[in-house]
Formats: sequence, structure tokens, C-alpha cells
Amino acid sequence: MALDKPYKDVPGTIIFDAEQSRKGYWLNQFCMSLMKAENRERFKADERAYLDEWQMTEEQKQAVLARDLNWCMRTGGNIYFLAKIGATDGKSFQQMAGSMTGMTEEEYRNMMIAGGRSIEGNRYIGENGSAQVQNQPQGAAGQQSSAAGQKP
Amino acid sequence: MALDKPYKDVPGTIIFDAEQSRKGYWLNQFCMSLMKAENRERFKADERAYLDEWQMTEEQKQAVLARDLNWCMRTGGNIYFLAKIGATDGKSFQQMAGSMTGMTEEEYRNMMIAGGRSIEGNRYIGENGSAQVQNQPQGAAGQQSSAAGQKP
Amino acid sequence: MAKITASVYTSHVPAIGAAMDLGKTQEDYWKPVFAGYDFSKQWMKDNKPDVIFLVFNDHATAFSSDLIPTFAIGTAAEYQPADEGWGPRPVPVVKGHPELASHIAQSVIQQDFDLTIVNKMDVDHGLTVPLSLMCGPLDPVKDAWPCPVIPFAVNVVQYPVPSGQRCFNLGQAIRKAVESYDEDLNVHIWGTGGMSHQLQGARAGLINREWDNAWLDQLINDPAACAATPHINYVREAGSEGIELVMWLIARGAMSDIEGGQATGPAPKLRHRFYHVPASNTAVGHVILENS
Amino acid sequence: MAKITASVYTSHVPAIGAAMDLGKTQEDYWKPVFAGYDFSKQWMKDNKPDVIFLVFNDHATAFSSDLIPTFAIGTAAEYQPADEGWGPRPVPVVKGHPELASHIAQSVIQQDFDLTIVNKMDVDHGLTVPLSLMCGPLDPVKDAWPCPVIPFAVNVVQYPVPSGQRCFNLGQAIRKAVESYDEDLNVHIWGTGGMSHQLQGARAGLINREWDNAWLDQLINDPAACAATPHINYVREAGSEGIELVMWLIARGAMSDIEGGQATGPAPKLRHRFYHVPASNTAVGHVILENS
Ligand SMILES: [Fe+3]
Ligand SMILES: [Fe+3]
Repeated sequence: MALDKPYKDVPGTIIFDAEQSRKGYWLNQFCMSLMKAENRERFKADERAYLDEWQMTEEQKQAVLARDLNWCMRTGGNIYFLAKIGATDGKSFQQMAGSMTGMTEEEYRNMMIAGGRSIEGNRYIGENGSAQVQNQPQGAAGQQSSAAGQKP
Repeated sequence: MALDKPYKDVPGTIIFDAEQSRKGYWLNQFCMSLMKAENRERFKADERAYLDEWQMTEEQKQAVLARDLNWCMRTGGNIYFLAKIGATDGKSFQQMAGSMTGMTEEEYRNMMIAGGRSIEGNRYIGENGSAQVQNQPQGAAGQQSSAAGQKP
Repeated sequence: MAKITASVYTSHVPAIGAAMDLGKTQEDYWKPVFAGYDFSKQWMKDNKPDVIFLVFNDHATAFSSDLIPTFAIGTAAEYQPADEGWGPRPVPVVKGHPELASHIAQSVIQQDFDLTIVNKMDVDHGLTVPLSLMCGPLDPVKDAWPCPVIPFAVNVVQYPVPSGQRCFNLGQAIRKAVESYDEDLNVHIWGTGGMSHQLQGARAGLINREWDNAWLDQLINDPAACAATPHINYVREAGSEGIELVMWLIARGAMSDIEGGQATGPAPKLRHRFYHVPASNTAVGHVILENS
Repeated sequence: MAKITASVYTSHVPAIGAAMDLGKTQEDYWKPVFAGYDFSKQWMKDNKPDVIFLVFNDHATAFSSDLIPTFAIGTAAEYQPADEGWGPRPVPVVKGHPELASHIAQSVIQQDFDLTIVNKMDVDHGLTVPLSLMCGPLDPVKDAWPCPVIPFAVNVVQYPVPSGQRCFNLGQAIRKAVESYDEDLNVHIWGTGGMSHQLQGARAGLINREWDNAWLDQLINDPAACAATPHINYVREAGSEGIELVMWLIARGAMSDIEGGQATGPAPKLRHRFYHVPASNTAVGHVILENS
């Protein structure tokens, strides 16, 4: 298709466009269902059984069960929908967003208090900012995996 | 309000604008409910009880019970919504439309086969076409009431 | 690239669907209506589209007073025939074209048309009657419509409805969108609804044969002038439900002779024109145009 | 006649609502955020509007993937605070202004903006947090918001979102609509959302203080240039959710210095400007402009 997708070159970012929306349709509809207290209760009582009521892919279900929001997003989830899972777990938006960086909750919170993530090196894929793929995971987790030689 | 409502001078015609829509909200929502077979059954089993489940005015309920579509429209109904009542009764759009003219079903049908209602005299309120207020009801009903001296 | 090759215009009277579903097409009343589509059914076979972009209006079926989109584009994989109160019409499920629909949505929104994107919508007679007229009777289970359909719903139920000019301009944006789609697809665009009819009040049954035919002449030959018809003219001359005709201008605006709001290119070929009174409460109009 | 006298701009971070609802406003973390609104709460009392036209975005609350309106105007009598998963916020029900809202809808649609009209909508933090910030804490039952609110929801969740330019033009159409309403009403228009933030992926937590402040300068002093900011700049410079800022341009476009897309009249008075990092994941920005 000849339409521009100029947002494809932004690191660490998935823009929720029609393609993503199609992919994530049932995952996101499942999330919407958690806006009812009774559905939250049913989900918490038996997550797998509740997920099986939805036409989600097995991968989407696994991503939800693992509470891996990056994985959820790769399968078409959008953060505003996925936030309903976090809310069901009693998590804040800060905890949810932070969980996608590899940082601990405290590390992420401290980064925000210190002024947030810098834009430098994070505008285009291929630069060397903190959001670039070669610098994942971030925080202590990143230093550890780096020290253990798991990353170049 | 300073917005134009140029459609106010068309005879025998209520344009479904925001004002009408507000007035008819619950009447029209009730009609929408008849798109489910089980609701049609419940309505047919006890019309009054079913109507009482909706926040309609008493006048709206009376208009529905009387199957008086002109009355329904004056209380904010729109024909596409009201058509669901007719459908529930097994009526066609032609029967519903005709019922608003005072003509019998056959008279209305014959008018349509003969080319429909003429536009002449029916463009502006104050002319003397068949849709003007002084010429109601139409068909044999009109001739009768006219003959009986009930109209000027 | 994808290309709009033809446009089809037709009334979408619910009674026509009922006549087909109840096997009444050979009755004296209905024969002349369906005869007007004999050419069209053959033309559909000879010019089978890959996708139909079908402009129609919802009649308080998918959309209630709770939510009224001015323009809604369907990007779903399929659409069920709606139960409008008589039970759903016995016709095949309507398959969508999510990829092209999403592409058009994106392009048209970026051209400053503020569409509503819809992924769940039952489709009423406004969409299924034109398909039935152009494709003939089909078994709801064993048969299928000849190609995917992108439903495009226009609000003509609650005032204010979009102007004919806005619809005409939208058609041009849709054409631009289709032509920026990489896959080779033969796309037809259909405008449905109308012609003169009024379903309410003492003026119910209004038909204006002269006005209808003058409007058709203009739609075909002087579309920019046709697009300038003010809203009140439709209501006054063609009945309160005659306003549906603005939807035809979307299809007309998408034809390749239109550039910058004017008919500048070679005129489209008029393949078929038909007019008949009545079908139920309504004047039936039908036109097929092919791009030159 | 009705008149827009002022515009208010503010972020609508959900954690701000939670901090208020849980009585945390005096904690060290939150103090500086709420201090930025002390002026504003007094200003609201001194300049009480009759109606607030509140531009916000729904965060997959009232609208799912089933239906995504680009622009939706609320014409209902009231709106319930939504349950976004944590339970509904304990704030008063939001009363609408059906007459003015319908009037604006009609006028704006006739100015070629293809609105969706909504009569049933729960409102999420995007709408209630700005109200809480500007009005202070209120008892959900005993208190009420100071005036009716017309909710105006913009799609910034699923791409493509409307451009800043389209939003800016829409603001002008809204002003024209308000000024054609006969009743004397003092109307405020609020633009909410932003500023820089990203809630997803490895780039979560992005803040761009420099860009935010340059954008604010431009919004206030050179709005036509601000409106020309391309979509991709918001995503790249202000984070994937920074795109919410286009909604501020609707409010800015409705101010009386704007004519024909340019700032030609006397500049509005800057009554208040505030910027703080962070509130949760987000840079908080806040501006109050009064018409001269
Ligand atoms: Fe129709
Ligand atoms: Fe937001």
C-alpha cells in the first residue's frame, strides 16, 4: 500500500493503526470486558477459562497470562485497552508503562522524577538512546544481562 | 437559536432534527428494542407492561397503543424507528405510510400505482394540495367528514 | 493499483427485498421493477468487480439515537443481514475487505473527512436490497455475493445530514484513496437510496417524476451543478426521505471525469438508465456509469 | 448571543485523579502538580462559565474497536463517570447542555465537519480529571460541577488521528456555531491531554521538556504555525501519546484572534501558564487564555 507510515522509524514504539487494530481486535475486546466489575471477578477467579471465552489467538492468551505488555502489543494490543488488565490487577499506569522497559518499578519511578526519559538518541531507530533495541532491557536488569555477556 | 430551519414550511412533514430526536429519545429506543424477536414476543404478549419498562411519556405510550403513527411522530418518533412497531405487527412500509394519510390501504395503494401523490400544491404550507391541513383526512374518510360538515 | 471503473446508482426500497424473498417478482406489480434490472444483472456478470464500495444509509438499525455518525466506513471482515423487525432477510452474509477499507479510511481521514470507523455492524435493506437487485436471488447459505463489499453508511435520518456538496467532495477523496492502493483491484462504487419518496404524515406517498428525472439528467451530465442542490430542495421536491439522494453524489464524485469539484475529464459512459413508479411508497431510479 | 470568553488547556493524567480521590494531594510528589492549579481554581470561581465545551479523548472506554468516531459531540442530558477498570471515579455526574450541544452539532456539520452525535457515553479520566483539577475535590453525591459540560471526544487512539490543522479549523467552526446561539451564555472551551508522554514499549517514560515548552510558546503566540506541526513530530518528539496535544488546537482555534486560519485579531491574554514533570508518566502542561 502506498500510504505513508512515517512512524515506523521511531524506536521502541508501535503505532496503533488499522493493521494493529485488526490483529488485536479480540485481545482488545477482551480487555474492554474488564470494565465490568463482575467480569473482573470472573477473570480473576479463572484467568484461562475466561480467556477461552474470547476468539483470541493462543499467543495473545499467553501474553495476557504472562502480563507481558510488550508481547501483548506485538499481537495487536493497545495500551489503553491493555490498561484494563493492569487496573484489574490494581496496577497504576506508571507500573504498567514501566514494566515494558525492563526497569524495576523504583528505577522507572526515579527516572520520571529525574525528568523522564531523554529524547536524545531516541528519535530514530539506529541512534543509541536508551529506547534503542541494543540497549534493552534497561535499568539494573540491563546491566546484569550485559555483564553476563548475553548482549554484544 | 439563529440556525435556519427552512424545512418548517413543508406541509404534512416533520423533519427529524435534534429537537425531535431529544423529544422522542425513549420512544425511539423502545422501537429499536423490537429488532430482537424475543422482545417482539414480550411486547405482543402484554403491550402495556412492555411499554412501562421504558421511560416514555404517557402520551407516547398511548400513541403506540393506538398505532397512530402521526401521533407518535408528533411526540418525537421517527418513521425508521416506528417501522419496527409496524414490522412487529406484520405491516409493510406501504401500510404504515398510508395509515398516516387517513386513506384506506387500497386507496393509498391505488394512489401510488397511479403515480403517487402530486407535488402540486404540496411544496409550501398554505397552498391547496392534498397534503395541506385543510384537506385532511384524505380519501373516502375525507369525503365523508367533509360531507358531514365537520370541516369548513 | 486499484481503480474505480464504474458506478452504480439505485433505490433500495425494502419492499423490493421482500418481493424477492417472498418470490413475488413475477407478479404484475413487481415485474416492471425487476425488468429494469435485467440489463444490470448481466452487466454485473460481464463486469465483475473485485470489491464494491457500497454507499447506503442505515435506517435506525445499526445506529440508534445513542450514536449517529455522519459518515461511517466498515472495516470488518463480515457483516450480518440485520433483523429490522421482520426477521433478517434470507441473503448471504456480506464479506468485507478490511485491508482496502482501512486504507481508504486512513487516506480519506487524512484528506479532512472525519469518518467513523466501524468494525461491528449489521447491515439493513439499504445495503442488501441493492446487492439483491444487481446479483439476483441467492441462497443465504449455499451462495455468496460475487465479491467483498465495503459498507459506507451516511446519516440521512437525523438532521443535519451532510450536504450534497460535501458528499460530492467525499467521492473525490475516496477515488484518490482507492488509486493509492497498491494491489490491482477493480472497484465499483454504488450510491443507493431515493428517489422521491415520503414515508410520513399527510404528505406520505409523494412522488415527483419530473424533478427526479431532471435531477438524474444533471447527475449524469452536470454533476457539479447537481451537487449544489440545497438540502431543502430534496425535502420539498422529492419528499422527506428523498434526501437519501445525496448519497448518489458520493459515487458520482468518485468518477474519473471529476477533478477539483468540476467535470473536466471525458464524461463517463451511460450504460443503463431506468425509472419506474412505484415500488411501495417510492420512485425507483437506477443508473450505471462506466469510466471512459 | 453565546460567546467563548476563555480557553483552558491542561493535561488529564489519570494518576492525578487517583491522587485526588485517594487524598494524596499534599504528598511531596503531588504538591507541586496541584500548586500549579491554585490560580486556576480561583480563576474558575471568578470567571464562572455557563457552559464548558470540553475537548478530550476517550481512552478505549466509551468507544472500543467496534466503533471509532474521529469527532464525537455529546448532546445528552448527562454522562456517568466511567469504570475504567479501577471502578468509577467518585466525582459528580456530568450534566450536559443538550440544546447548545445540538445547536453546535448542527452548525458544525453544516460547516463540513463530519461529527458523530452521541447521546449515551460514559466519560473517562480524559474528561473528569480536568474538571477535578479546575474545580477542586467535590463530593460525588452532595456536590455538583459548577456548570453543564459539552463533551467533545477526539480519536487519538487509533491511527489515523485528525491533523492539528483539521483540529485548528474545527475550533473556528465551533466558535462560529457558539456565536450563532441566541441565548446569552458565557462559554469556556477546554483542550485537554498531553503533554509529552509515552505509555508503551522500550521508549515508555519519554519526556521532552524543551519541545513541550517551545510548542506551548507557539500555541500561545503563533497558533497558525503550531497547527501546522505534522503528526509525526508529535510521535517522534513528544511520545506516542503526546499526539493528544492536537486537541489543544481545537480550543486555540476557537479563540477570537483567529480568523481564516490566521491570528489576525488582538492576541488573547495569557492568564496562567504552568509546566511540571512528572505526573506519573507524563509532563503536565496548563495554560489559561482569555479573549481580549
Ligand atoms: Fe432508504
Ligand atoms: Fe489521555
